Amino acid sequence: MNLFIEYIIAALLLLGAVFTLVGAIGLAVLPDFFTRLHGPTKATTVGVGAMALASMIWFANQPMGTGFVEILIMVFLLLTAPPSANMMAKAAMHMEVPKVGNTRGDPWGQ
Amino acid sequence: MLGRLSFPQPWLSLLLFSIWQLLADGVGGGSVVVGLILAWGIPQLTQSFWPERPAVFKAWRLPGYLLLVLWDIVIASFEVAWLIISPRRPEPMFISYPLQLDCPQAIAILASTISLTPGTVTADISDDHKILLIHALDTRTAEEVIEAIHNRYEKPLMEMFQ
Amino acid sequence: MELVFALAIGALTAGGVYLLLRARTFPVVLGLTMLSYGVNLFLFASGRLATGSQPVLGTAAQYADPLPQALVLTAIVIGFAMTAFVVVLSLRNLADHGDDHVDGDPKKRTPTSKHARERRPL
Amino acid sequence: MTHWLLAPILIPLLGAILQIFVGYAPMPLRRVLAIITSALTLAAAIVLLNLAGDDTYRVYAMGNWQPPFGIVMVLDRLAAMMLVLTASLALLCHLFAIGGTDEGTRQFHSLFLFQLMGLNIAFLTGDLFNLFVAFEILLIASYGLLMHGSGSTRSTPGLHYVVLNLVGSSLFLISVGMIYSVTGTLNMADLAVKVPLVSGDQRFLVEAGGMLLLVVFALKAAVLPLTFWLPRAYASATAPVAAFFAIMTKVGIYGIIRVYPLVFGANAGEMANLGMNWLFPLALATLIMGVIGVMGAQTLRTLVTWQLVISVGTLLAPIALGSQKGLAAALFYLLSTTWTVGGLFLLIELVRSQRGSASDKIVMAPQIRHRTLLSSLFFFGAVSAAGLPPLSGFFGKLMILQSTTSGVEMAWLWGTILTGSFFTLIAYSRAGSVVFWRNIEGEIKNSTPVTPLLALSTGALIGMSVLMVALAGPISAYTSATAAQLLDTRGYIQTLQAPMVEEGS
Amino acid sequence: MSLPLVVLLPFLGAMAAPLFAQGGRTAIAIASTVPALIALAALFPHWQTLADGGVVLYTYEWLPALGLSLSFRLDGLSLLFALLILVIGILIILYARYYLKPEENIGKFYGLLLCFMGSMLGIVLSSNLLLMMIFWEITSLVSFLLISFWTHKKGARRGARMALTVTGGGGLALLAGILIIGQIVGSYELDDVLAAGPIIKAHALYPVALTLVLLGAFTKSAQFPFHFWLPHAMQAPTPVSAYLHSATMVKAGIFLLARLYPALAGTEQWFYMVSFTGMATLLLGAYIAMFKHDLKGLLANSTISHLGLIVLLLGMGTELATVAALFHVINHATFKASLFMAAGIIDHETGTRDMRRINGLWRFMPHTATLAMVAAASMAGVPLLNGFLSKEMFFAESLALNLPGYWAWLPPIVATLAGIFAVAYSARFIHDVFFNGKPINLPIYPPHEPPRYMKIPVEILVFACLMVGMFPTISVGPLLYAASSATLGVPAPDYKLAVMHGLNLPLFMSFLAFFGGLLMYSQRKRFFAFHDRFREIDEKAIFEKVVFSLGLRANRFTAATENGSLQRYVMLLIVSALAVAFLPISEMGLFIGSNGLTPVDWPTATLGAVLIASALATAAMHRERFFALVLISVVGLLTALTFVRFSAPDLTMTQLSVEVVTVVLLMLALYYMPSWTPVESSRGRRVRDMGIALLAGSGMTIITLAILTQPFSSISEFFLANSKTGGGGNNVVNVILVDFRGFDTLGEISVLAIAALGIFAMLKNTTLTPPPGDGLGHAWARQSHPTMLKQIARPMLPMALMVSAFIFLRGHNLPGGGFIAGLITAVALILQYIASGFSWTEDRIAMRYHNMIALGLLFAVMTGAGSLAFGYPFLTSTFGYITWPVVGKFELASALVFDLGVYLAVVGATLMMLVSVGRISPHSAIRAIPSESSHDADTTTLTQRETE
Amino acid sequence: MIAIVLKISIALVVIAALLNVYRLIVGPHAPDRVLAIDTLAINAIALIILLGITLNTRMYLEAALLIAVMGFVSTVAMAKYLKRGSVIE
Ligand code: NA
Ligand code: NA
Repeated sequence: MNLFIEYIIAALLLLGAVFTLVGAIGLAVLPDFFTRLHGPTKATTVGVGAMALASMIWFANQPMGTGFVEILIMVFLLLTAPPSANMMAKAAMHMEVPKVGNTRGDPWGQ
Repeated sequence: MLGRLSFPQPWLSLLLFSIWQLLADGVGGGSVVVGLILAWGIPQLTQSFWPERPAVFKAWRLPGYLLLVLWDIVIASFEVAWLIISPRRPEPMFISYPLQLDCPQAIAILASTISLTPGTVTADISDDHKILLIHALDTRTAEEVIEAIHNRYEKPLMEMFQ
Repeated sequence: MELVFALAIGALTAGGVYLLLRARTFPVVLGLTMLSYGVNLFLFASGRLATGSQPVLGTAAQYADPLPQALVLTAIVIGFAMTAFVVVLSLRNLADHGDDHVDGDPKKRTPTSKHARERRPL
Repeated sequence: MTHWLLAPILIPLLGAILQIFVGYAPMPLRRVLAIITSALTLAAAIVLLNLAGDDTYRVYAMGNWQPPFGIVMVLDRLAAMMLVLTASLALLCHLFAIGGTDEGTRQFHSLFLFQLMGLNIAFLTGDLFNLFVAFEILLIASYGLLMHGSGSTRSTPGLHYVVLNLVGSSLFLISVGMIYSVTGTLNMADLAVKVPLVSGDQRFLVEAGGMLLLVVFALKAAVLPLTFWLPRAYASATAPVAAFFAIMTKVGIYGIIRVYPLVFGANAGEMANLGMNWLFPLALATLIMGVIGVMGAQTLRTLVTWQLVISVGTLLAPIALGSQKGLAAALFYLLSTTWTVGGLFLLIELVRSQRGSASDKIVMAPQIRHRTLLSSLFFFGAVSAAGLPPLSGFFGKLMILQSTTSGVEMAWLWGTILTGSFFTLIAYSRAGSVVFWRNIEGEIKNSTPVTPLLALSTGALIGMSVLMVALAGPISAYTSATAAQLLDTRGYIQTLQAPMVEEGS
Repeated sequence: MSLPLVVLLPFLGAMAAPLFAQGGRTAIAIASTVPALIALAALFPHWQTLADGGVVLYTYEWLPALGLSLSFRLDGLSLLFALLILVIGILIILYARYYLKPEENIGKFYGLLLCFMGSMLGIVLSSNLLLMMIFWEITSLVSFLLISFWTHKKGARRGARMALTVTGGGGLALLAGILIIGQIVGSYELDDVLAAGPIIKAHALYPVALTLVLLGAFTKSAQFPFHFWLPHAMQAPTPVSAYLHSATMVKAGIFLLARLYPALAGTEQWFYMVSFTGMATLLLGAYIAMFKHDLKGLLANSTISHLGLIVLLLGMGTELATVAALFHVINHATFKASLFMAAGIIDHETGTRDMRRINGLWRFMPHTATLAMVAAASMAGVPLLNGFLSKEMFFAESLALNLPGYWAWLPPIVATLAGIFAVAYSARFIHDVFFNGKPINLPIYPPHEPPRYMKIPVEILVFACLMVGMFPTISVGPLLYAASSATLGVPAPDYKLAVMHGLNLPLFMSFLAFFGGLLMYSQRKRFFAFHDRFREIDEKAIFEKVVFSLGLRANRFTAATENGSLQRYVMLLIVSALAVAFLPISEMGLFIGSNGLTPVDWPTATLGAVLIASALATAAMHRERFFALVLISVVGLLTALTFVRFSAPDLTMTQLSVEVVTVVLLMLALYYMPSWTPVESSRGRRVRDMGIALLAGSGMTIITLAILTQPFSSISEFFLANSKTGGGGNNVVNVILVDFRGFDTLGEISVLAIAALGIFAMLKNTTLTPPPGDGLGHAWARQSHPTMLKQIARPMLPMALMVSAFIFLRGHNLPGGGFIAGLITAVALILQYIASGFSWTEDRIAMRYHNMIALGLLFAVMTGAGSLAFGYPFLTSTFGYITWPVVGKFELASALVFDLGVYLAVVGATLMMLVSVGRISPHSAIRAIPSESSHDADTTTLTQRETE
Repeated sequence: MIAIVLKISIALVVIAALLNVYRLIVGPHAPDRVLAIDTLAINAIALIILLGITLNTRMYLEAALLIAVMGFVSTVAMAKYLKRGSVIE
């Protein structure tokens, strides 16, 4: 495996891990449910996506051959993250989970 | 009778066929045969689960849109990451987004796009499919968000579905 | 490594047993579920622990013991069927007695309510 | 390799599958198919009984894999006997069920046949984990059957039964894990070879595993202190189900007879006769508990459920003592008590159906219809259950009593069994005289007629105790030979050498 | 052959009796007499053999292992009893013809009577102790049914139960005694046992055996302190009292003592136990008889007394006493049976048995009165009647008994005293009934003589009393001699059966008894007054009370132990498991085996810690149910990760997919349940439970640690070696599942299928009202199917099916397989249910889940059975590689078809389970919604809900 | 190099998982917990991918795929329960 590819893999892995961590930090530190919702839905999705890409490249350079399952993982993650977020937000709005004080606008309660 | 042998949803069949080639780790004789069988059989089994299909769907516009969204996801993710790490408190806002799209599939794609692109999450779709409720993580005004979404995503979608 | 694994099984068992000894069906179901996690890990452990040597021919130099894995797989499935049944049975119990106490009819139960206290969640 | 060993498994399985398919077909068709299945299972069991009579072991290697690697079914005398017992009980209960109790849900017949299949696998299998699977099949089917019928009384006892058995299943798995973790095998014959060789700290693991397995079997058999789930569960089940469940406690006993003499028997070195010193006093305590239960019973159902507990204690005491005579006696008694108790459950249902709101409560009520028939059947059932001459229960107890040699054990066993019989006699005579003779003025409305089918199936089960006396000679010869076969473990171990079907043969 | 026939005939008659019941009383009586007559006739040919001191034996092997054979023996003793049983039996049959009313259940009566006759003959003719035991208990059972013949009478039912309890219980003791004797002797054959007398008596268990045998004999023969059942048995119809409770069954105990005489008698223990019991019974019975106002009560207590007399004689242990005992058996049977029949006639004709009301019957029924008076005189021991003779012998033997010191006086005094009472109550029977003024307030008045034939049996018996009394040697001499010899086991001693032995001490005692008795009767008022000062004990009431209180206590005990508390039962189970595992585990030296520990990597340790924390947190936070559910999902997820970490990809996937389905199921259930659990146990209880949990957890930890560090080898080498070559797959786990242990998998999918069917059946007609809102007080939201979810869920389905197909097809060679694929499909469909609703989805699934399950099972079975056609065992797999042009090399494995069965069964079962639960939701009841436009559907649902 | 990066990445993801668990325990509301476990499941995907690269095997990727496909369903079920009570209706 040439060094360049190794660098790319390493960079993707680190990027992915950092994004994952940042998403988690967001989940841990952001002030209310609705702001926390942003962390996982993107940072984590992107983070895992980067790692999946790294994995794909890694195995493409291994003797046992390529695979594209990683792409499918990404597809499913991207496909499912929005409805998950939607459903959770709906639940939170329904339960009247308090929003942080400086939020403008109102959630619905439908 | 012949109708049953056709591909009821050709785009889906194509998609499934491609997915199978991905899953089967490369295109080969066996994977093509099995892929074809599945690409034919699965839509047959599931077509009744898609009762209302969009009247117009310009599928060729989809890849471009997806690339756009993907790019936005990557770029904007950094913004959110920065926002999370930075000590500044975000200024969140609930925004009602007036929809111009009316096809439910298109609305779902738009809502998903909004959710995936950093800084906004679709919190809800109104029952009459006229308004999206968006939660923006950090924005000054509602208008800039509405504007951005409308121009960047809703317009291409309207072209695709109308 | 073995110690962590053993402690995990211990915690699952302990938690499961404690929940099994509760008076309502829901915690009992949770207890059964958790106990079966513990038991599955235990049965799995009877083939010892292996890292990176999954029992798929040609993918590793050495292979983990495949038999316990097959047994655990069977046990998971059976456990799932049983859990499903017991969940539904507790619903029937609830429907029949208007109460999810494991001993059924509130009127016929030996009173334990001396200690019963209502508490709001969250 | 004779394919007959498959028959008691595949016949009920295919019958059950068929029942699912025809679930919405007219009731008569489903009933006929169900009964045919049960009858064929009995026929297959009888064929196997005939085969087993020559004292050789027959091995059926599932998937043509050599034991100990594949799963084997092993036919010996014990297995054949249990198969016939179960199939005969099942057929008669099934006949009773099609008299009307099978209505309510469309799943009754398939559940019933699945349960039969599970039982048959349990009796045939030569593999410890497959025994677990068989237990689960028969348990899950029994859960379903237990809940069959209307009314809100059975969900709680059902829940208790299920939860306890699920914990029991966990214990079973733990014990399988412990045994496998040392011996590296699951085949029972292989275990019999490997367990005596275990030494050092590993021995304690196997020992603990073996003891846990005993707890599992004791739970199924309802040995004290694991008895208490039984009375309410059985008392709440629909009659043919409760009657069929008379075999369920025997499955626990079967497990003990199957595993312990073989794997932890006299040849097991340091682990010889594992757990039997615990089992004996517990068996007697179970017997006593059963007698107390019978004495205190306020309904006929409860009475008979505790009778079931008595029979468990009576059976396990000689088994724990481990002599060949004792084992033979226990097997004879097992046959007798299973049929009798099953018959009593059916009979009580008939009595209930005649007594309106008095149901099976041991209280005065207006005179019932079919009193002569029902009270005579009760009399015979009670005589056999209490172990009085001239019915088979007496012979079973007599054999058990005779099997002990003088000593402390004899004093305990005799004292307990005979005193137990005495109190049982009091309880039965009281119950019978109140229910059948102590009548008040009035008439019972809504009594359902006792059809010939119901009477026949009930009578046949209770009548087995007469048949057993008539055939006491051959039956006791069979059980003696069975006990001898069980205690001479060499034959079973030989099953490891069973030849496989060769390529192209 | 004739001996078994003698026993068998009455039983055959019993079975036939109900058939003749239609023909009326005469027909059935005749039909019942026939077997008895034949049996009687069958005995006669043997007479010569017996008279010569021989025995007739018949043996047929039955259960050699038990020592139980069908062996019969006829000797003098058994002949004596057999004749009593048959002759009196025939008379009773005749008598009962008139005694019973036509509307009574004569079929049952005669059937039982013949049953009794057969079993009684069985007792006396058995030559095998176990066989005798069987007949012994049958007599108790039949007696129970006969006493309670009038089931509507409370007294009859209670008397019957009491009799059964005492005699049946005694029978159990006897059984134990016989078994001990059998163990000592090594045989139950009478010949062996009687020959082994010295061995038995010298054996350490002899006292136990004797006590047990005596318990059997004494209870049956109503000896003190077990005498109380007999008077209450008099609730039976009089023929029964006469037959069972005076002439025959109560003599069974005496027969037993006589039968086992050579084996057991002749020891001090025998002497003291038997003679003192007899003495006490003799006196007590005589005393009570005096005070009974009930005619049958008097006779019953007199019977007790006479039985005591016979027992006392047998206890004395001398040869002459034994002869006397047997003689008295005959005499008592004759006079007492006739007295009972007379009493029955009086009862029959007056409607009462109360002697205070029955007076002066002489005027109304002189014939009966004469008969009764003769019989009563015999009972009193008046000369020229048979009772006198045996009583005389008894007095003589009581004098001959050499007890030390003053004790020597005891037997004669007791004998005389009993004689006085006997005369007194006999006098009462004669005077109070037939004279003593006029009847008072009789239910039937005026009484008449009974039908002619009803008196014939009495006449025959009274005639016998006279004959024996006057010509003893001719009438019973040879029989008594044969019986005595048979009993003693040696030729009987010289004795004279003369009407008069001259003036001697026994005659004086008789004299004393006679006049003393008359004096006592004349002073009866004082005695009655004296007796009335004591409260009469009602044994039946006591018995009922004891039984009731036993039942109550038993019930309380049962209720306290079997209290219906699952928590207790589970606790017992877990504690049992801990207890039995503790000992072996505590014996282990080191918990860490020879392989030692491997180093920990910190990510695993951290996640392990999270797993542990989540598990404990689930237990700690279980009251908040939703939270607990989330926590247990974490546990499940981490368990799945553990499987990845330790090289079990198949398990990971299985665990994950099962986890999802379980969570959905729990959510479905939680909807109907309270959202939180109240505190229900005390602090102490929780601490106890924590203790148990902690012990269980530590136990599992220790065992796991021990296992993981022990060296190991297993049969799995075989699987690894043969997976590819024999099973055609690289994924050994999958090959084990579908091939090596495919039978387990067949069982496993059966379990799933059964669970689904069971759930479906259980939820049929179950209605549950969900709470109106969540635990926080929010009403549930109205919108049921959110647009976004719906729109995403639909494309998910084909994609998930694709993944499912992928996982399915690769399973044989790589992680995956039918089970996981099935769960993916199921979950994808469940998603449709969640997103679009029950009816919408249901309408789109082509196949009924029942059929899907059945089809899956059928596929699996048929694949397995396919190998049968090729001569291979069930589930033998086959696989091959096919090369197609263009396509390339394909593997075709039968295991794949098997796995397809698994797939179908899993999909069907999983969906059926979840959907069944979904079905009980009240929303899903609204099914008449046009489902084309889902948006409209939502609105419709809303409207409908609002109008509800 | 990759080995070190993998170690660092795993460490970061494990820390991320701990943070998720923190949110899950702290809550304070049920939707927070659902969000936390949803994120945890995605972290698990990351861990499985990283483990696969570390052990150089693709055996585990399908497990990750399964989480991606199925984890979503339990999140949706939980959220729907919180809002609507009835998950399938
Ligand atoms: Na966004
Ligand atoms: Na009078």
